Amino acid sequence: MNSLAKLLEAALFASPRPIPTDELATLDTEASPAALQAALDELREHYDVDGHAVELVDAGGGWQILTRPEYTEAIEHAQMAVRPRRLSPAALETLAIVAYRQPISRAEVEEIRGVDVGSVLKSLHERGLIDVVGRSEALGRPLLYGTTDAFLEQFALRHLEELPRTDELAVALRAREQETLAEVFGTEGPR
Amino acid sequence: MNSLAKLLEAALFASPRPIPTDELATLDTEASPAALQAALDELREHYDVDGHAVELVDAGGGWQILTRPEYTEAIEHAQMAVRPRRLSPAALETLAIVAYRQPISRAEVEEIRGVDVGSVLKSLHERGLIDVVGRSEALGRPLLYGTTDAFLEQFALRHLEELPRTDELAVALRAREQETLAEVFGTEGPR
Amino acid sequence: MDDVTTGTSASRAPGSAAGAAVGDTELGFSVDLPHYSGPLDLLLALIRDEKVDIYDIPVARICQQFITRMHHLQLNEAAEYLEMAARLLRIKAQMLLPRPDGEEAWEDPRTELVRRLLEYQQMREVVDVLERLGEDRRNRFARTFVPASLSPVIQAPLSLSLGELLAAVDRVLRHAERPEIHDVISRPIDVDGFIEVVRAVIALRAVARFRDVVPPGAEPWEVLSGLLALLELARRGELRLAQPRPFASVEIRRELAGEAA
Repeated sequence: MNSLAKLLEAALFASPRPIPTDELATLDTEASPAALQAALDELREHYDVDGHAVELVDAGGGWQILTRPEYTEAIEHAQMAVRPRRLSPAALETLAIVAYRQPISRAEVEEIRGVDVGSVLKSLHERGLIDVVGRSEALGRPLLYGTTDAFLEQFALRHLEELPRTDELAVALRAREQETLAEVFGTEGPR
Repeated sequence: MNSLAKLLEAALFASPRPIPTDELATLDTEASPAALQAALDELREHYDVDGHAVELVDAGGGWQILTRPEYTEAIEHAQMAVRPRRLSPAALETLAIVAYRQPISRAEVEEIRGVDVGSVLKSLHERGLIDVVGRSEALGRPLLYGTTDAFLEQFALRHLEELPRTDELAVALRAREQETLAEVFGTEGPR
Repeated sequence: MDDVTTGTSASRAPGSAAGAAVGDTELGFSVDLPHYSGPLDLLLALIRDEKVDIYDIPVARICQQFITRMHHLQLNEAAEYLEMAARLLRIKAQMLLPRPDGEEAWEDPRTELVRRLLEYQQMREVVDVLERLGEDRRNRFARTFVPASLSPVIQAPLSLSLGELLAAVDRVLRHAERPEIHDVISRPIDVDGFIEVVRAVIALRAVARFRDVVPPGAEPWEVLSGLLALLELARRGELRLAQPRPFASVEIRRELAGEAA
């Protein structure tokens, strides 16, 4: 591949969005439109002829490198076979608070946990366990989080009410009392 | 490229994070570990020999396709992607201590650095480089911090053992620290 | 600690000779002076610059340099640097004490400091490694654009049981902080008591100052009581308060008329 084609490959790979042709031109201001088009063609042909699993596509408002559709199924399938991951204690605690106090803002979770929970909320969100369910009327109108259907699915629950003893726990969390779960659950114990 | 190499390319292209070898293995459960390694080698060589702007890197807890450094400036200049900001010396010092002494409390980090580290820990946590991994049994049950997978990725480390062992450093170690290190890198292994 | 605070803040006072001198050198220095990430960093830099043995630090010299550089960098306000300066001064004093004769174990007062410096130095080596690795990785981009519908990502399923979730609830409940409740102890200000103090002071001195009435480091209720006592006595005509110029300390004088009355 020529050097402009390589530069295009790097930029298209690194960009978080498709890049229109006129923006690609800013990568090398000395390259003519014809040279740019030739480099794009070279890159596309390279992926096609050389048998890569990716292809160069002009769609979605610009150029992007995409995985070819025939690999989608294999990747999806692999997802099922991957060794299950456990959540970290920090993520579990945050998830528990969101589950029992939803809708809840990040600041409220932080008040209970005593630490920043930004990255934890982000990863729970990426995992599809929580989602933004609205905005608070409080100052700054912070986002409110709640659990998702995937969360229920994870615990084989039909609806949130099936979470054990929601009210007592919610009250306990709200009051931030240092009661142990045993006291809250009494004889009904969770396990 | 053989079909396994292509499948690996598709999966690696689709992932924003490094993929560990054992997860790649689930893409084709019939492929032997040797075949998987051969396919990874083929893919890496293909990128190197064929003059691609990307390369296959084994770092950050798994395999990842990354752009080569020579294109970074042009891409950033054209505002198609932004490099993460450099960490401050204070943040790096704190991170180094957490990496070697994890799990470690804020007070213990402050003891070594000789300064308050509250805000530094907070920003490292926000950047996802450290996380709360538990609580100490010490007075006040302080939070304990450890490094995350994102830490490994940001420093292109396969695992924590790739950091120089403290007895390899120019400054000699105290016996007690070696014990701590043994605990960190002991049977439990780094995260 | 107190000595250091007073010493440094005095030399920074605007207009004072020492302050001016420091200010001048700052202009020449500030460009080249590196930024230190803490007192240990500064101390280590001094040891390197002065080419002294870390195991045999000339404490008096290093201490002097430390304080001087604190001034140049205007670090006087930073508690961490002050604490280190105080520590160095204490070690310096301990080094001056006569050592016990003979073979008896003499604990070098520098031992703990040396230990901390070595530990810190070691960590700085790791920082260099991290910096190099991080810079290399920073210059490579990973793929960030992953359209979910077209390119599924391998993501491990979760291993998560209800028991784990409830155990997490348990931890949250046990560790959630109790609401902080402060006991407020009312401490009535004692104007009458301070009136007696003021009377005793001005009986002894022709001219007194506020600090003669309220000692430095007094608690707020004492400062308030002292101030109110002075105002009350001035109102009663027992004393006169005067301030020769703005911001000068207030002079307290017996009111001769009041005395006569």
